[in-house]
Amino acid sequence: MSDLQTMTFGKALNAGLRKAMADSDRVLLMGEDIGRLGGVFRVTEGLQAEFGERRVLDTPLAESGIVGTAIGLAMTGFRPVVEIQFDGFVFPAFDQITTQLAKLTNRHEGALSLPVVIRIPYGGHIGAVEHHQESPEAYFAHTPGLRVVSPSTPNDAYWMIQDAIASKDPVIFMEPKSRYWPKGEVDLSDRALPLHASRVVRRGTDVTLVGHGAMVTTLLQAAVLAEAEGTSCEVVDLRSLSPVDYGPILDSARSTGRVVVAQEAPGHASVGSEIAATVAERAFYSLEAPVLRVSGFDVPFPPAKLEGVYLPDADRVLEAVDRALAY
Amino acid sequence: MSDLQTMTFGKALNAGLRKAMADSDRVLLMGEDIGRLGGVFRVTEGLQAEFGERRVLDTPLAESGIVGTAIGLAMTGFRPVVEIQFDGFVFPAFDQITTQLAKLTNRHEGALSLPVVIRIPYGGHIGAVEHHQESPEAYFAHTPGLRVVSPSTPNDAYWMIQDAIASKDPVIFMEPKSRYWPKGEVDLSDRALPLHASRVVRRGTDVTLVGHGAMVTTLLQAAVLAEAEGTSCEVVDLRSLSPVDYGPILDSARSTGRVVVAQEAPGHASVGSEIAATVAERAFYSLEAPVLRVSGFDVPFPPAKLEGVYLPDADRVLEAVDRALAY
Amino acid sequence: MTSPGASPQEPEIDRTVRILSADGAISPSASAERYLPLVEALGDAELEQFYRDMAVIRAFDRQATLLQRQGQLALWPPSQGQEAAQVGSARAARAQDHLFPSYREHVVATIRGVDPVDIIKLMRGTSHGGWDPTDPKNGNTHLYTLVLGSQTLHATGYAMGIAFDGRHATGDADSDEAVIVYYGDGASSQGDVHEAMVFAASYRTPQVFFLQNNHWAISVPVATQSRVPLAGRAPGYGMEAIRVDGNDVLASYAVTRLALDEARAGHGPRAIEAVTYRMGAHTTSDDPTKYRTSDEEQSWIARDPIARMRAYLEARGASSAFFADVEAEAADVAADARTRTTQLEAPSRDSMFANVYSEPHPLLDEQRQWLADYEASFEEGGA
Amino acid sequence: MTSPGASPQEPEIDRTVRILSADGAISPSASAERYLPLVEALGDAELEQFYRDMAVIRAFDRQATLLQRQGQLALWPPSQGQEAAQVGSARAARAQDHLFPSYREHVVATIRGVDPVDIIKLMRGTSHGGWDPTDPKNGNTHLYTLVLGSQTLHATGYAMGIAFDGRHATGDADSDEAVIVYYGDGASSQGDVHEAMVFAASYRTPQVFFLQNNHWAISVPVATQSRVPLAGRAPGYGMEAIRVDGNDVLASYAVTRLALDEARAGHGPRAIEAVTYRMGAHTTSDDPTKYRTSDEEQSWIARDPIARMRAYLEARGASSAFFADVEAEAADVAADARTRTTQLEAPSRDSMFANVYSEPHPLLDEQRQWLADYEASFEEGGA
Ligand SMILES: Cc1ncc(C[n+]2csc(CCOP(=O)(O)OP(=O)(O)O)c2C)c(N)n1
Ligand SMILES: Cc1ncc(C[n+]2csc(CCOP(=O)(O)OP(=O)(O)O)c2C)c(N)n1
Ligand SMILES: [Mg+2]
Ligand SMILES: [Mg+2]
Repeated sequence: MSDLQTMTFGKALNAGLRKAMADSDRVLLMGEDIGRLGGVFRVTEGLQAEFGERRVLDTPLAESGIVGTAIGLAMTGFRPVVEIQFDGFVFPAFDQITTQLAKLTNRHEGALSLPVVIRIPYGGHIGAVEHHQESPEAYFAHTPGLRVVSPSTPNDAYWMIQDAIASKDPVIFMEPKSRYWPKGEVDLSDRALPLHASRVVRRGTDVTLVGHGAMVTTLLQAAVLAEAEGTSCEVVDLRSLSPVDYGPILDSARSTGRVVVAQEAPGHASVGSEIAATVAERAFYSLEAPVLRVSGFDVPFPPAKLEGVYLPDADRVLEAVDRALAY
Repeated sequence: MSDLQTMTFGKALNAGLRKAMADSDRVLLMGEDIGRLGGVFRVTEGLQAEFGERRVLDTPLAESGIVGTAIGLAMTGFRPVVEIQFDGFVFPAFDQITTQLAKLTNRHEGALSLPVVIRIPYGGHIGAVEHHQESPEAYFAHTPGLRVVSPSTPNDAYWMIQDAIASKDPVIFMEPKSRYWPKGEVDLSDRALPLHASRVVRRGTDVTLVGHGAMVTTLLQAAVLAEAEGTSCEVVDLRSLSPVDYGPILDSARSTGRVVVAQEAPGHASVGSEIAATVAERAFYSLEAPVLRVSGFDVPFPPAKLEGVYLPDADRVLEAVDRALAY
Repeated sequence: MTSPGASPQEPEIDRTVRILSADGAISPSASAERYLPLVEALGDAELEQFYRDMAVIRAFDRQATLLQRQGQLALWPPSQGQEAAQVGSARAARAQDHLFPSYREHVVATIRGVDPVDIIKLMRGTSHGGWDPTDPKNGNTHLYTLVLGSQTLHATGYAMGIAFDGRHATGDADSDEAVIVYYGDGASSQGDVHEAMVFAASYRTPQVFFLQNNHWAISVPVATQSRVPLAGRAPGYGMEAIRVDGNDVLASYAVTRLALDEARAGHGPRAIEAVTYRMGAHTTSDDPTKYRTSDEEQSWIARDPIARMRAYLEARGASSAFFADVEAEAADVAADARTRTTQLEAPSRDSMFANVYSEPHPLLDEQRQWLADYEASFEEGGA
Repeated sequence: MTSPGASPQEPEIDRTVRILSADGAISPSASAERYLPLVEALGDAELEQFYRDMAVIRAFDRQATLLQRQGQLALWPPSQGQEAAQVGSARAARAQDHLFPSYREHVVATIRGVDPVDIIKLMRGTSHGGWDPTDPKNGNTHLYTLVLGSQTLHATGYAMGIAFDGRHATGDADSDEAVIVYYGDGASSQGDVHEAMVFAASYRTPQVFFLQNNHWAISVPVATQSRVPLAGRAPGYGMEAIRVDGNDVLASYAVTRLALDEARAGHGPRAIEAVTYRMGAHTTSDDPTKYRTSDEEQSWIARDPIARMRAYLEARGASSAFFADVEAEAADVAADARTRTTQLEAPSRDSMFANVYSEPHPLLDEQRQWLADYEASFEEGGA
């Protein structure tokens, strides 16, 4: 029997965190302002009151320190869930993430697991200042030893955060912050797909649209608009950026013969490049058109007043769809 | 009249640095052990003796500090050239590089240029311990605001380091450390190609091989071996990884119809992905086979005894050439 | 365990330099001795200017907060409560000095010549910068830096450059240069601040580290960053440190003046911890009632830096006309800021590409062109 | 300006804890007072063990250096000269304590039970680790960390975990846990070390920061990292700091013993700066004659920690049979290390993929399979 509840993505994350903390007292939350304040996005709201200051830590203000001590805590059996306040503030922790967190299981030849989750609210559409709207997922996806995932719906948020915490591996958990507020149905009784699985979220026959996080919403909008013009789009939600689950993507590419990959991040040497290259390679004989990419431009995320032109929207996706169809 | 001299890649860099320092007293070298010791690879040997402790700084041991103070020095009119001791030690400076160095010209709306060069010895083949054999170029290539280049010959080393220093933009200068010792001809009178240009280094008709840094040598070896088997390979040296100069690559791809992209770095979401995706898109109608990629595996660079299996060699390139020909 | 409550240690009376007491009387702490001559040298005009600075910029700051609430800005980090630390330190700097702010130094920036509306640009989302630090009219005020602590290294590098170029320690305080860098109690935990101090000490830079301990890093009390006064860190690098009452504009001025002048004279870097209070929210997105008591807020309202200076000036005999004049100027500045804010234009589409690099970049040229064509296609479609 | 010469400050006689003078006589510095009872409590067996540790591992260290010169290792960072600091601190740790080394702590690791040949694996290029810190036989010695300073944060996190789990401060020194982390004078400049101290102080971790100031970071003298003693940094975080003669094994032991016991008892973290000297090259790739004088080296040979302890033991009446026995053991250990090093096997191709993740990873499975097929194709081809 399914237990359906409607809630925002943010609340779903909160509920998932609460569940994980209730299930295991080894789960700790760490970060800046996540305790008394409940996080600047209120994702951890109420959790310190419920679980205490030992389980929800308002740490000193230093990201390398947070991730580095989370590693030490994981070594002694905790499962720390770190919140980075905004996408652009993960870089001070980059060394600990890439040279330590990602590599320690390997360095220990498997004798040690590092179950650390790093939650990063990311992406644009919120009109914020510099460093607050970026999409840094490619840096992590390129780093062996990390898993990188990004939910796009409240249901996935609820289940994927629990799966990320349950995973023995370090998981970079990218939260599309523009999706925090919209609501959706969460099935509290029925587990979502496994953490690494991609998923077809809309069936279609002419063009395959691939994306992750907030972009999935844009792709679905584009699919609706395309339908009105007589084009049937299939939409694949990546969910996991490392590893990428190519099965559903390739099946779709082979059936439609046309693929558009979209993301908010700058395109150069990105996750979008990887997916385009791999689809072009593995679906070579099926493609009627080159795999086309729609990305943020290769510039720093611009001042908020320009985010509308910077961020790919449904129209930019449709422009690529049209180009794909024109081949 | 050309002035040809035979020297190692390392000496060519040294000569290029010396020339740049002699040409402008605003050029400063900064790093760990680059002064009295001349750097662990001796690239800066003799420069402190020649130019003094104010021009060649043995800094305190802190990479973020080195890059961060280099930014400040650049703001007051210096042109700092930073040495990162090894590829794997650039990450403590990653925040200063991505959130500051890469963005400051943009933040200043063009009122300020940031002519900082960051030299990073990178790549494998030297049998060293962890963090000493990595290829982190994708992290920088993905970052708007940086230029990323990698010379593959002594002549390019000599000229590109000077061009990098002369550039008003921040340049990540990737030095393929396994190439430090082999010698080549340097033309001291005739400037090489511009910094961002890619170059066809061997003509061929059947398959195009694309790579950068030490991989260019491997590709040339592969081309010789292929020739013996009757396959004619064209080899393109990327030289610049951001921006990529696609002209010569696409011309070659369109003429051969088959492309193999090779690199030492892990493949997932990498520079190789970018090039494969772009060639597949822009040379769509010319390709007889998918663009194939040969990369390091998506694992941390392994212990030295395994680097031989980890690093793509001429055989692995040829395996891809054979696959490309089999389409 | 994490945060021992919301009420951090009080400034220690004797070791913290204070000249004006909370009620505006001159009552120097023991440690203030050496600074008194600097304060005594200040004339009416200067003292009144200090007050004017604080009052006018507070009015602007309130206006900006209001503008944000009315949807005109994305965000505003109020400087209210920190005016004395900022006026004292900024007025202590000499014309040739360079200032590296964090993101709450509206008072500092304005005093140095930055148009307050240029600060608003950043918060309105029309620019990531807002002014040109290389333009003399901005008084060598560098841009705001949002990644906490990063600017401390830029300041140190800049000061190294001054030293390398022999632009300090010539003995002429009117041309010798120095640098002052601002950061907060929260930022003090960042590794970059440590590395900046290591480099500053190693290169004996002409530089002052100016920490505004406003007791809070968003919702986290300073006690989480340190159980002992933050000023105590600098001596570990061989740097002299001074703790000052940051709500006392006279002490803030004198302490900074001396530290900058010593640094410019070649005596090496100095560190100042100005103990103050963020009277408002962290930013307009923040709700301080979630993490601090109104008792605490009240206790700091009682130590308001502007009221304190006003009491002092009144006792010295400043005229009510003077205060009326300041009030009028404050109202004008605020009104002008409002008008000009609503007139700020969105940046051009091309500006997104124009300044990423200083030299030509074919990839960006292509993307710029693509976007122009793409947008033009709609105009045609629409026409 | 950058580095004021190769001769950094001498340990200040009074503030640096020293018990054994360079000629092996007991002559405590003023600051050594409180540590004397700890030293007096040591019996012959323990004192001889200290000597044995130092001498045996020096022989191993020399053997490893030789193995490198003969092409058997990629690299070797010699521990020679730092034996007293390492033996003293490692013998001070209790069985339940956790040790986080940097990469030169061969003495520490060996004392705790790590097979010296396991250390060699890292330097021979057959492993990035070498031993399993979770296996009790390795005495809670964590892996070497090559990215300077990183391990200080892991240690602090580990110590936070001890505190959160109530595994310290129960009053039972035989079960209460503590952590000791090793790092160098060069590493002390890294931001991570600062952040580790901030967190340690904030969470009052049961932890000792053990800095081996061996005067050099490769070619850079400690004076470039700091113009004042590095021990001076810790008090800025509210942490007690002790400077000790790191070539005096008795002082190193006593100071660490007390610091660890205080930390385990719940008195918060402690910092120790052990003043010592790297007698050999930085690593076998390094040539110290490029940057330091032989006078300097000679002056430290005169302060050799092993000679000093030997003189002390001899004066106490240790037998020549004892020294002969140690020498024989040292020769055995070195010879055994040589034999077993040359037998070390290269890791398997599959191990490259096996331990990157703890859970299945389809992308890596595919790549592993590809490589297996690819290599098999040569075998077929060759057959
Ligand atoms: C590296 C980094 N991490 C996190 C943030 C988000 N953030 C912005 S302000 C702030 C608190 C800063 O406190 P403090 O340094 O005391 O300055 P104050 O706001 O009190 O002026 C935080 C956590 C940031 N800007 N940069
Ligand atoms: C982050 C980082 N930067 C640079 C290096 C290269 N490196 C290895 S050892 C060393 C010097 C370390 O000096 P110190 O901390 O004093 O330790 P010691 O070698 O003297 O034991 C350097 C620069 C490194 N390992 N990590
Ligand atoms: Mg603050
Ligand atoms: Mg050292």
